[in-house]
Amino acid sequence: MIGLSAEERAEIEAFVFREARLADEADYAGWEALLTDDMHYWVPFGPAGYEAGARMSYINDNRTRLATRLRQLMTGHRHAQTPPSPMRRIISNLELLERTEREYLVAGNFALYELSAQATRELRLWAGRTTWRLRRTDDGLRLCRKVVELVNASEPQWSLAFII
Amino acid sequence: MIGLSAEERAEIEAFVFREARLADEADYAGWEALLTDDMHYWVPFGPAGYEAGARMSYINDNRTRLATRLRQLMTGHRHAQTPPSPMRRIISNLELLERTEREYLVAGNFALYELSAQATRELRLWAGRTTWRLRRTDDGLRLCRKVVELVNASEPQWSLAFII
Amino acid sequence: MIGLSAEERAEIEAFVFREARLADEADYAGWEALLTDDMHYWVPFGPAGYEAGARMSYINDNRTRLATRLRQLMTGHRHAQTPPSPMRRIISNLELLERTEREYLVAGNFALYELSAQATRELRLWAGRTTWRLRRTDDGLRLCRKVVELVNASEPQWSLAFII
Amino acid sequence: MSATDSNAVDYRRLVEDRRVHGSLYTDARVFEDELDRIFRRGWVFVGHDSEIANEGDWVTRRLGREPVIMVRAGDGRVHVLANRCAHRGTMLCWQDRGGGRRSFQCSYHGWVFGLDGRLRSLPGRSGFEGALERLDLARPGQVASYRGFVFANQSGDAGPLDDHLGPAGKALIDRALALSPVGRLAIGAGWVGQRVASNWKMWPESDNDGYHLAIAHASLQKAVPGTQYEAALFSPELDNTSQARDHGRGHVELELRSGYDRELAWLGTTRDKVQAYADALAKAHGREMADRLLWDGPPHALIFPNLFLGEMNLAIIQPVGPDETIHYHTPLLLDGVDEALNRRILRQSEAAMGPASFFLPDDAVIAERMQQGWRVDRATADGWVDLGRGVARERRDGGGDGTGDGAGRVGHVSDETTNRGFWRHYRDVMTGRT
Amino acid sequence: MSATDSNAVDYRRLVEDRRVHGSLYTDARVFEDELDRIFRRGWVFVGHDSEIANEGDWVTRRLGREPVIMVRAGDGRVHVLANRCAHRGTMLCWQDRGGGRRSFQCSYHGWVFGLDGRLRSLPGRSGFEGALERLDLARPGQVASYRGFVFANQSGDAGPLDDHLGPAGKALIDRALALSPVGRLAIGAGWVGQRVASNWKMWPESDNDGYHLAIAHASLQKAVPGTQYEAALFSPELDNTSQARDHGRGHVELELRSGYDRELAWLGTTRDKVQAYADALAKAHGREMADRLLWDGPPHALIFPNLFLGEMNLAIIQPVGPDETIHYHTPLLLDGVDEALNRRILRQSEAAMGPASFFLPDDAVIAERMQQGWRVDRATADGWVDLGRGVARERRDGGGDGTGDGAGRVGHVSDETTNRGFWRHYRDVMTGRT
Amino acid sequence: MSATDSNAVDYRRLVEDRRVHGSLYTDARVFEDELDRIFRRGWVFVGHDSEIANEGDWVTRRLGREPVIMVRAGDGRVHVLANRCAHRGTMLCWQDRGGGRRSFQCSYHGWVFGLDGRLRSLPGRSGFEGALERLDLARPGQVASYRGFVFANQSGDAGPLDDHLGPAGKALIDRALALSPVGRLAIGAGWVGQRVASNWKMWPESDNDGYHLAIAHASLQKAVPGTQYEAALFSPELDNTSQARDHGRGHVELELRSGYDRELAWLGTTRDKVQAYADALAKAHGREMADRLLWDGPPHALIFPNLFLGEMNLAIIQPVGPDETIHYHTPLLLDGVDEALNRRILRQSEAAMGPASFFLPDDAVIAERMQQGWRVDRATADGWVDLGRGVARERRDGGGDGTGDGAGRVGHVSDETTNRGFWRHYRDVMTGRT
Ligand code: FES
Ligand code: FES
Ligand code: FES
Ligand SMILES: [Fe+3]
Ligand SMILES: [Fe+3]
Ligand SMILES: [Fe+3]
Repeated sequence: MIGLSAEERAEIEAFVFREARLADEADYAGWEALLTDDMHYWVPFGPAGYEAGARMSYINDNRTRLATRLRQLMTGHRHAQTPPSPMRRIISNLELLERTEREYLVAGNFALYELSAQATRELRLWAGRTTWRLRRTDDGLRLCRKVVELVNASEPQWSLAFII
Repeated sequence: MIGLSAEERAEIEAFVFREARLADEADYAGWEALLTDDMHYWVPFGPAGYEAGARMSYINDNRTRLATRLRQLMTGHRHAQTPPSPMRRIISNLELLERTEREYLVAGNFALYELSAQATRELRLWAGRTTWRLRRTDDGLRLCRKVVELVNASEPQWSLAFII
Repeated sequence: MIGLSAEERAEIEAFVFREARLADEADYAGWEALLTDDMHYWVPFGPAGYEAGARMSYINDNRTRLATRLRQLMTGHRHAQTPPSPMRRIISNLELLERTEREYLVAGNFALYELSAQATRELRLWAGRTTWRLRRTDDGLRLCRKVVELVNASEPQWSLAFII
Repeated sequence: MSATDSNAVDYRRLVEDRRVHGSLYTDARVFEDELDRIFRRGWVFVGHDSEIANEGDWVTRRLGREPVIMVRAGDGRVHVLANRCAHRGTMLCWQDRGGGRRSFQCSYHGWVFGLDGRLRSLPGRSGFEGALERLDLARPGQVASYRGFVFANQSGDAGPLDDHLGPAGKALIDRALALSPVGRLAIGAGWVGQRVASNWKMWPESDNDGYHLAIAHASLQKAVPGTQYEAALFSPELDNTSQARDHGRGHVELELRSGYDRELAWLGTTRDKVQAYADALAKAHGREMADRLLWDGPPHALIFPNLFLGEMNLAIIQPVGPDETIHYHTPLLLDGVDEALNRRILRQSEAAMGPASFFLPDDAVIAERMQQGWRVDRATADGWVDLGRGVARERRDGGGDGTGDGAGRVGHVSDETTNRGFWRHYRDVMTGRT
Repeated sequence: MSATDSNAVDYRRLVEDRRVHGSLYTDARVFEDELDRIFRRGWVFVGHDSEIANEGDWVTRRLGREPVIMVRAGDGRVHVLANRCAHRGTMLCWQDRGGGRRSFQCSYHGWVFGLDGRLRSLPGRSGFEGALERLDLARPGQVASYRGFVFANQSGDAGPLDDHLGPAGKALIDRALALSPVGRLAIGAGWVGQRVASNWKMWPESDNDGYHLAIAHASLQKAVPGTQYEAALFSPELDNTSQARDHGRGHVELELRSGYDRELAWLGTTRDKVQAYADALAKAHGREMADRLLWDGPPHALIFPNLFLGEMNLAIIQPVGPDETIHYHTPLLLDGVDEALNRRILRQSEAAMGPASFFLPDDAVIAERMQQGWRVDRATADGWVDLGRGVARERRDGGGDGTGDGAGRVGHVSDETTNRGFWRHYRDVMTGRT
Repeated sequence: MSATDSNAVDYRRLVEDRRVHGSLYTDARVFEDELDRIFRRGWVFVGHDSEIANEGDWVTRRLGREPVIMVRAGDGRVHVLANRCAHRGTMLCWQDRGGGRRSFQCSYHGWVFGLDGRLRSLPGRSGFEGALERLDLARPGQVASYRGFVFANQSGDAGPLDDHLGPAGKALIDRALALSPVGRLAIGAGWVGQRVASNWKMWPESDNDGYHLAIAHASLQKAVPGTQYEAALFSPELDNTSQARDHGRGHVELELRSGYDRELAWLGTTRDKVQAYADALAKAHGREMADRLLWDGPPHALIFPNLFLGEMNLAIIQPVGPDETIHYHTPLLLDGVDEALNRRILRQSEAAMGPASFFLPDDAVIAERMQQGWRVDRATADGWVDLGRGVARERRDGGGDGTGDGAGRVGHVSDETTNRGFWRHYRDVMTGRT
């Protein structure tokens, strides 16, 4: 990522990879600890070229709804993720889109491989582009916005009950 | 990539990721602007261990034929890419193979996920290894050769009407 | 990877990518040259949360058995890899888990695309997480442990006769 | 000429009053029969005409597996056309929706069809003698609509839509539309699809199953106490006054209104938050009726076979194969209300349905577990689905709106009155008794 | 014993003179019938013997779905052998091609077969008494070739290849070979495969459809003005003097030579650029004939069912399933010409065919749209493909080379004379009338 | 009501004494017949009861394609239960194994079943009148075990397990258990699955094929000289004294003990390395018998149709589809021995079987090449698998343990006595002659 010091770059990559690992490993509490209070988590239905809330999205979570989502997962009764899907996501092509005093806007491509362990036990693929808005806080970097555009966002999707 | 300064490394990665993004987003004009006049674009049929032109290739474009390819895409009537396939490519394992005064030879692996949006609307996978020859020009880095070896280059392929 | 100098980081990435390339290209001798004498190569059956040897694993090779594995491949009569599968593996999300005086423990995610060229000629996917223990020796970095956890390690697998 | 002439499936034997055989979910021949008898020879829901509000607006759908276009023509009429060129069958529209069309041009030889399906022009006219009417786009044998809900019947011999909907079916639709002060919908936020590795019939069943919430949706109840379902569905069996209804003709309902403990529970809000809407309803229907509507809310019901009136959602159940289904949904947006209300409905829809919602993925994994469970040999002796719950306490009833035709049955909301109603009609259809 | 004995498909009903039913593209039973009646009981193209120029050269192919090896034996003879060991059926060659073989050894128990398919040796001979001829490799019932084009018929009762090709089929091949000063081909640049999610029959059709270019290939015409097709195919209907031909026996042709506006249009060049070649042709055939050849160029025609003589390409149409086909092609390289000319032909081939070419992907997406459009129930009343274009102006004709057998028909290049010819023969074959 | 009533497959014609038709590996109707006649109406191996040592331990399996649970109940009894809820069929266990269960609760409506399959409780009891026995979990018609090996027969009319195993089958199992000083197994290291794109029948064949080692496993022989197979299988035909046995009832064996050149070859070790074990065996069986056991080692045999006693491994052959099989294996861990010995057995198992082992992947690729080779039309004349090897030198024999029933045959270890035995029984089963 151009426009960053080697330290910043390493720090941002480390954050993004940690965020990915916590999500992959269904460490919901650990993942939630990365978020700011104004976190916005958006998985648009089609490309992100519209106002979330004006049309349907797969996910359009403000911090409150996201808290609910994680609470539901942590009940242990979320059948769609019982057991949690073993999964790993590849994150690549990281680019710095924009930086401000306190924030970095970073984008990259991903491919996520999920074993749908709850019934069919098939390996499922999720692929697309993620945009992270990271904010520098006193506790270090935090995530304040995550937008995930699926390559096949226009098509019907398998259950997306995990954190993508 | 060993043998590069942190700046060079960041610059090369940024170039490769931008090249990928422009291709993913069907920004043909933007992509064409990255090329030198002696650009060679080669997708061999099987491994690249032969002289392009002596045997069949999927793509063996000199600058002229590549211009035609992009022009055809830009007519808006290229049914095979109407609409352009939503796609994202993962680029990884970047290695510097060789450097000269003005050029860098860089290789990496890729996986490209394409939604064949024109008819079947299935997600298709393209995977292999790409070699980029980058030249430093007065306008910064430019692409003078791109070779894409598909893992399954020996097998029949779905339509490859986009920029891989 | 945080906690590493830019040089170390470049060196480790270069090693990991070279290791991947040698395996992808079925250069068994070249790959073997990267190993220490106490190399342990483990592909657990399910997550790596158990003592190798106490339960079944897909692969649980000490240096001797690994030598046998490579010797078998090099006989040229290993039908399951005749010809060797064309393949490329994506390695990403590299994280430094731990470092000691002489060793680095590095983890990352992978997706490997294999053309099963010996019979079905289908493209097969292998995805998961790899952990490398690298040791600094007089000949530079060497691999002393490789653990490969497949996302679908709980499921039946196609033949895994290559180096993953 | 159907693929199932030989060793025909004996539906009388496989569908009993209190149980059905599991192979009905997995047998490929059953699936082919269903495409023919239910989705081709019967009425199926296509879409709502508010999805194509303006001339040249179009959406694509599948009737069973056959692709069609629903389009608004210049004269304002809605047409349902085969989505394949009349020349060689090339698909004309390969996206979900679009607008501003004056015609459809085929990408193969360039034939141009009007929005009414008429062949307008073709290159090289002199290659054809005589008139070309025979080359207009094909269309279903019957297309009809009720209050904007467009239905089609491919074979053309399914009888009038009126008879298929019946008074109860129409009453259910009326109840949904009554929630709009102007009696109209404004569908158009997009149909989100959930893919499921299950047979399609799990969905008419589970969408209208009042028995599963406390277990299947326990995580939701724990994470979000106080939803509208708290009183109407989660509450203990004997406190719960909601009802399961079989309206006949395969139309079944979970009647929640009788189980609600407050008005506007179905909208997850209170009157002060939506005062303008309440006033508009009162203006339109009179205060008393408005109060009732604010209490009752929308229906929760199946219009056989593929339309689910899911409270403030519409859902389409789309068979793909014996082992695969798509459950599409879109919010029931209302005409004549302020945008804020529709945004609330949309947000509620995002929470309730779709692959990342708080409800549907749990139903989906259960449907997939059923599909896995029914990997059985068709001759398996014990391969039966039990439908007996509530048989004893079920009552005959004219239907929830006094509009019934005597075929109606009503039971406790947790009883399988709905499933029995679905399967009774299914058997009639599959054995040609309709 | 075929999988389609019961509820047999009625091809007479589904294939009319002016239209055919869409289910023929999607019905799995039709596909099985075709594998049996067309690809097993009929003659199919295997390959050209110049692909295996030297002893021990081999290529693999599929006849329908059955794997075979075409190999050059020591005596120079070409053998077509089942690609499965005579012991337990293990595939012997799993790559596309190879050379330098003296024999084939099976990887299971090590039996060794000669290049002529004879069992040469096996481990543990004493386990077998008597002679082992019965354990030679299987081979098709008939194998025959015409000027290096090797054809096979699995069942062995398809009659002589001569009758299948007929004078017109042979004349088409002759025209291709005439372009070589020595009358020979040098095939061997590799067969590139395009996968398509369509039925195989879209390809005999679209490869020989003169009606679709201006629309389906509009982008090519825009991007590359002045190709050979400008005059011969893109030009306005009534200026265009190219012809569509039905030679009978399913062999059909787009005769472009009559539509060309210059010599060497088919090679996209002019005489001065290929003077040596022109001279060689004159030397071989005399100037007059050479001039004609330089104008006419190669044929554009189908040899039923799977060989497309695609001007300077050969193509094989390989059925995979009802919904999947592979369209293989290789450049028509000539023997007795300089390498520069063959490189030109190869570059032209890369541009015209294959998954990344300027033409074929557009045909492929259209074929896939047809396949999507034909997701129909076999009983669908309106599911018909129209073949009527040009019926009225079509003329009887002995065939383009005066070699015809009276079965020939000729029409305007944009007419469906070719498709009608394909389907007429298809019906004969599928109903056993051949 | 099976999917194959019409145009039934003629097994008498396809299975001859010395050859079988290749379509038996690829025909989808054959696969359906097999699921019914072999895997539903016959006895199949489910698992070993030492896998579920404690109350509440369970594993999941498939009988043919039907999912079942094998569970240890409180009274110590082993139950085999349908893995689908008795209400609507929802799968109850979706993982391979587990423990500490007191009951199974369904995720759909929360019904609770005991470890014995009895319905224990359900929410909303008042929705049901009367007793609910009919709602216990389904179970196979017959379940029986021999020395911990649990078998099931779905249809319930396969006759006693004793008759299926016969004296020879039981003797094979006895020989495996005799290797434990206490006569018990301790299975539980996990079943590793190898997926193969082949039909299931390649595995009963190749697992017991003594003819293929020198070629198919040449790389192993080269890389690891001196394995137990050196003398018993790799050695030249006429030096080799191992035997191939057909015990009747489809049970076949490669008897290696007669070919071993030293004791403990089967464990790849020598007595001094496992002295404690040798002593324990002597203590249990007496020295003479112990010595014999240390020489003989475990059996290498198939218990028809799906259990492979693979020396120090157990393997289950799991059909998935005509073109897909899973070959599961687990080490034959012994009770009453020190952990070191079982670790040795486990390491040996990792080397021999599984997708990354030194043997099985080569068998797998060969099976996949066979499957590719048998992409044939069912009517293909020459599509036969030869089974003739050793017919002439094969002897009648009562079975390797003097326990035979006269049906036994014995031949050279490299002869197809085993394959002929498998197919002879297969034909009997498929034609109802059992
Ligand atoms: S197929 Fe549509 S115009 Fe010919
Ligand atoms: S299968 Fe070919 S040698 Fe046995
Ligand atoms: S399906 Fe199991 S409790 Fe209803
Ligand atoms: Fe639900
Ligand atoms: Fe074309
Ligand atoms: Fe073997």
